[in-house]
Amino acid sequence: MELNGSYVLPASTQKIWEMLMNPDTLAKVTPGISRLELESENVYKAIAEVKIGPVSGKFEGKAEVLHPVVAESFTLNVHQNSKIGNVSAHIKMHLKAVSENETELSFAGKAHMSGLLARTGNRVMSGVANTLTKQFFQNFEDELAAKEQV
Amino acid sequence: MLCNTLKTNGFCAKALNFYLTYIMPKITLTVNGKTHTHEVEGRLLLVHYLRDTLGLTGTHVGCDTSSCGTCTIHLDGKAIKSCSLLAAQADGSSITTIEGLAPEGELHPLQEGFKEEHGLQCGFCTPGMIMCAADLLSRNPDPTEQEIREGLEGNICRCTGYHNIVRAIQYAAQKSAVAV
Amino acid sequence: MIPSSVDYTRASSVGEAIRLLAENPDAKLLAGGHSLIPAMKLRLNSPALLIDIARIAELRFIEDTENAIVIGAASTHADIITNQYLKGLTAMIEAGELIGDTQVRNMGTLGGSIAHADPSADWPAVLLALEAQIKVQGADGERIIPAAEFFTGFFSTALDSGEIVTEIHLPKAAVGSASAYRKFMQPASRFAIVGCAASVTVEGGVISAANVAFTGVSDAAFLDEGVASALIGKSATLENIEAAASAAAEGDMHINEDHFASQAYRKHLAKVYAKRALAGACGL
Amino acid sequence: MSNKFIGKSVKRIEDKRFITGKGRYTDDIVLPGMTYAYILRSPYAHARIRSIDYSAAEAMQGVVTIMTGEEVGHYGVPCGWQVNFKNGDIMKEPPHPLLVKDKVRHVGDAVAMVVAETRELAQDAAEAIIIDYEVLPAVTDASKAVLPGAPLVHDDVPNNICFDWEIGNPKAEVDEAMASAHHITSLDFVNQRLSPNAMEPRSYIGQYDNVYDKYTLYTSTQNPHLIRLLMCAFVLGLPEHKVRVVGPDVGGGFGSKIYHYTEEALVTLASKKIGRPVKWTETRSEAFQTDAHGRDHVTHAEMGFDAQGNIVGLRIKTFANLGAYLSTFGTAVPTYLHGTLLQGLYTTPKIHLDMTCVFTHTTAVDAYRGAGRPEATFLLERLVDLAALEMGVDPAELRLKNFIPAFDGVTQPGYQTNVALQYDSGNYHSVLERGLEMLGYENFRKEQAEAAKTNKILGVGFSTYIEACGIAPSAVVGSLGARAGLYEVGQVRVQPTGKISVFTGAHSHGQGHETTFAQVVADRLGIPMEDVDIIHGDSDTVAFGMGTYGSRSLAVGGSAIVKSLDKIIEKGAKIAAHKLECSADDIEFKDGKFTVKGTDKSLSFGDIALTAYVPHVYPANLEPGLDFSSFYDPTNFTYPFGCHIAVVEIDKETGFTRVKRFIAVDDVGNVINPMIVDGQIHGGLAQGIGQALFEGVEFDENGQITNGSYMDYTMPRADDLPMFELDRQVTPCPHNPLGVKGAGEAGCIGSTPAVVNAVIDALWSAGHKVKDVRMPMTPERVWKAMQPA
Repeated sequence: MELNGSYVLPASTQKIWEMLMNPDTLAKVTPGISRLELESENVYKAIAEVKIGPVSGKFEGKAEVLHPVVAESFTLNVHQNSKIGNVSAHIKMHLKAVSENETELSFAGKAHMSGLLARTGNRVMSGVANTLTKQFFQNFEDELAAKEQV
Repeated sequence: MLCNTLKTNGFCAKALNFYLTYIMPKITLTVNGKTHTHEVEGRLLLVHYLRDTLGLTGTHVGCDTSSCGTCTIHLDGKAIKSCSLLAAQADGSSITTIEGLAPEGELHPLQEGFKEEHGLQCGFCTPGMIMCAADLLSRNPDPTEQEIREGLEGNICRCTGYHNIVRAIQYAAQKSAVAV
Repeated sequence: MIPSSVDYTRASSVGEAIRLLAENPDAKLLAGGHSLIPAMKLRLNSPALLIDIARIAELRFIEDTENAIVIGAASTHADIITNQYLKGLTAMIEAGELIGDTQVRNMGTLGGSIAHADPSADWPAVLLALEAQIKVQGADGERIIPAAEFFTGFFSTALDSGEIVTEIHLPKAAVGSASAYRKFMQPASRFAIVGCAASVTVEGGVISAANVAFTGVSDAAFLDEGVASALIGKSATLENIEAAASAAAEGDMHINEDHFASQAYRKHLAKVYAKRALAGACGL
Repeated sequence: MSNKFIGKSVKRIEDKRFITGKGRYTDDIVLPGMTYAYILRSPYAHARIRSIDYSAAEAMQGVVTIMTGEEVGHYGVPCGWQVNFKNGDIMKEPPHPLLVKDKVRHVGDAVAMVVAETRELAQDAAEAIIIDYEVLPAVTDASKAVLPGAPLVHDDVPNNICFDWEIGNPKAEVDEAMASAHHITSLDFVNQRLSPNAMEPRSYIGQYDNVYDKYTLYTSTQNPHLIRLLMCAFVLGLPEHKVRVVGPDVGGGFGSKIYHYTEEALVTLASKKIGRPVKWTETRSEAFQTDAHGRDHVTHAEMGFDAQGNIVGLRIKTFANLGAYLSTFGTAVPTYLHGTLLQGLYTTPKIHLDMTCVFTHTTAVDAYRGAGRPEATFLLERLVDLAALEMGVDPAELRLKNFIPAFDGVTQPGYQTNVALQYDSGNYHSVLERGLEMLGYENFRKEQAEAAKTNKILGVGFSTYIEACGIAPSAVVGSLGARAGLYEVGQVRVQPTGKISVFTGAHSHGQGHETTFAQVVADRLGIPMEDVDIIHGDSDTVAFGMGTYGSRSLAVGGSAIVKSLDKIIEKGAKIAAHKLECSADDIEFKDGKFTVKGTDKSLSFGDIALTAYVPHVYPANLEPGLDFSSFYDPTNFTYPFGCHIAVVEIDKETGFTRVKRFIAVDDVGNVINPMIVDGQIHGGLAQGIGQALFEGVEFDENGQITNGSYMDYTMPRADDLPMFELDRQVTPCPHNPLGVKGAGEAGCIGSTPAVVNAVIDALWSAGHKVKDVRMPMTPERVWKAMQPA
């Protein structure tokens, strides 16, 4: 499943970068992720609960930040296991300043499903990808707004 | 005393132990004219209740996704897929399976049609096909070929190419018309 | 294929169902069960409790009122396509007849289908085109949600977690208006790759009102304003319909893709099926 | 001998139990104390198992035992057919363990088996087993698996090549013929992978009896004896006489239930381990991952023609996908069942096939309805049809011009092909001519031109085929690498009252043996069909037989029964002669009576039967009893052939393609029961049309099956097909006593290219000159073919 998206967020690249590197914020904005725990440098234990339509699954696994270039880019490697199948995703994230207080956050990557998810999910996978992407940016925007208020 | 007896028979004790730890909903339903009452697990599918609890193995399971229609039965007179219904959902209902479609020793016009027109080969989809066709003929006693084909859209046959199934249903429709 | 362990209870009234739902956060409502039980068998979903609402009498009726046909949420697809009051709402009959198969139509319910909001289900497009009002009930009482606000996204609706769909109100067809539903099926599942519901009002040979709604095309069923607006004020000819239909599924939206249809093909099909549904509604 | 039943559409005897819900399939059987097994399978196509934690599962309620790779991984199922490399080396034959210990090689590879009190608890416990996998890259496409650097399925199989193989004329001769060609039609195509999808999922019950030290295996199989032999001698090392294999009613096979599957051995082992019966029934989801698939060829093919349109040469390079492990007959399908059919119906003087058989991280591939022969027919018929379009000649004319002339195999010799086989008898022109007549060819072309003015386009596609059926003889298949004989047993036991029990090693799973065989027996003995019972499917009851596949039951199994019937009549004549006081030579057996020729002195078959068992007045030196068993090993395959014609209609706006008409004229030799033969053809046509328009297993780049349920894998339903238009020609088989050739696969072999050719014809008629539309020809693929490039 292809994962692609880009969105302009109302904050500086530095601020966005910091939020992305903060496991608590990352857990909040990433759809489904309920907890991220630092295991070693740039490696997190991730717990996710995904509820989309008829599917509700508990996932457990790892998330890893690779090749971080501060305020520019990094790669996110995620591997999640569940009873209904496992998901591995490899996503490149890019930050680009649009203006002083605007950053275009874009990502491109692929997620691979196994087990039941792969076997029976074809009909809805493109919708899942799109929904997760939308949620990610929406959550990010909400989180930014919340930070503003504080 | 009972426990001691069971202990000597390891697997029975285990099965009993397992059974006692679940509290099961009780259901009462009429199947092929006979009333049954059983305690069942909440997750028990109707098809498994029919096959395993009642021993009515004419209703089959051919897929996991409510797609193939081999498990078709009548619930309160309408064709449904018994693999997509919990036994508990059928509580209080009247069910007809292939075994009860015609009185013992007699054939329903559809059963006769399937035999006369060679509407079956391996026979696995046949009970579901017949139960689905019975629903079709109850709604539309004189269907066209196209209506028959569309009426079977929920049932898959891998043997016959449907040609003779269509003819079997035409046979039954004609025979029923004559009878009326 | 067997579901994970689950408790089952049957609600005898809407009130009881709402109470049970409030008391059990891991509970799911079970109507016909034709979306939920297949998912549970695959263990894609493992609720702790199922609250069966299929036998609640107050939810299974079809009524002809002054302004609308009112359908109880637990009415099955088969109830709908055989009901005399709905004969005038052609899109409902045409769509209902194309849902699943005989067996599914005998069990599946209108309320269950729209609460589930599968992006390829047939009813949502029809309810949008016919400007249905959806009545829901929760602990705080009843409210009415227009179809256009009900389908909010991918498998998601405006329904709150403690609410139940109770009734669907379909405005009666005005003089000169007609509707149609056309569907390009996924050949295995028989879900819509593209389903289009069209409702058109023609006054003096000129289209005065039109709704065109799609299912299967995007995250959720949606009204295609581009097509509808291109029709208003035009005479109901095939040429005008074809021209308007070419605007279908354009603009900034996600287009689904799967084994059976790429985004480009699906978009193309949307235009073809908009044309066919509109032609059907206009009797062309 | 009478002619009361043979050739008549006698209604099927077996139907009664099926239409009343009284069929007895394996999953319907419940044994006292039975337990249920669930198999934990790999979610990955290629992964190393780092660790497995069974502790939580073992502690769960209702769990009886867990079988692991550590425990049974040293047992593996064998391949039944050895094929050698071109250079003479023996094919690579890596082990196929019952449960994997270290590395999984396809999605669905079995890792552990949980046995519990109920199937629910077995599945619950399996979900609690924790496996740590190291995921490895996978390869699923045979033509890519051979490339340098491709992930290896088995570490000791270089380039994933199981073997390479060739057949036909020397390559240089074919190259020379092609170089001289006036026109060459070339085509690259994929003959996609199919899932057989018998409606009954596989189901097995293992039962061990410690009093008699005896095992019973109930199995949804096409050949109980073969399973017993393979499991006893090659897997578990069990004494064969202590194992009974029963194949009860079986809900369709289409090849997928020929093979010895790991789960058969697993439930057998487990039943001994726990001392209770163990049942395993697969889910449809598992069926997609583990039932052997069919087809999966990647091919480049060229056919050369001279200026007059005569075929001068055929040159093919194919990569055949075998999957991750060798299935029982997986190696024979792309070779001896495929390469040997490339002569087709044509006089092609020079043929060469270069075949590479490849391991990939996918489900094993083996025989599926037609097995190698549909692939051969597809290749030939696509090339001929495309050549006709390219050369601007009529496709029917081009075929008629190149057909082998008719021969009966009796007064004229069989036809020796360039690819090893000798055809028995054939009249190829007649089936095509009859097909054209049924089509109304000239009218069709007018209709096609008319339709072009609408938003629908029409096309017609032809396909003419030959197949090799009645798989046998033993000496031939043995010399080609088969590790089993291919004959059949037929025992006829006359009971003292003259009633007949027939025991056959063939196995019916929809074919109607209980009726067809009874027709043959009743006519030969001149008795009513009710007096004949056909018994099959139980290794304790029936002598060693070879089962049902490759359209062989009647040609081989029926012939074995005829041999026994002949022995019974011969012995009966001796008994009759003694009683009627004449010489046995003077006895004539007709209409169920032994008569002294030229007199009215006779004894009924029943009288003779009773005398045989109450031998008070009886010939000296003759044993009592009337019970004969025969083994029939034919001298050649049989060669049915036919012509299939499809008419399709394509929606120009959507590419949606509907088969409007389907005409099939088949020649399957003599016909015992026309109704049953027609039914076999119908079913085959549906599956062949299914391949053309609907079916195909799809893998993603990681080896996941992405359409592994009936929500995505499309099979034809009733409203996808027309009524079929059938006719028949009869060219009897010259070398078996019934003159029959076999009809089980014909429909599936001829139909696929007919539909593809029809779509291509429609597209060309509308000005879209594409060579191929990849199967399955989904609406989107057809629509794309109509878009400007």
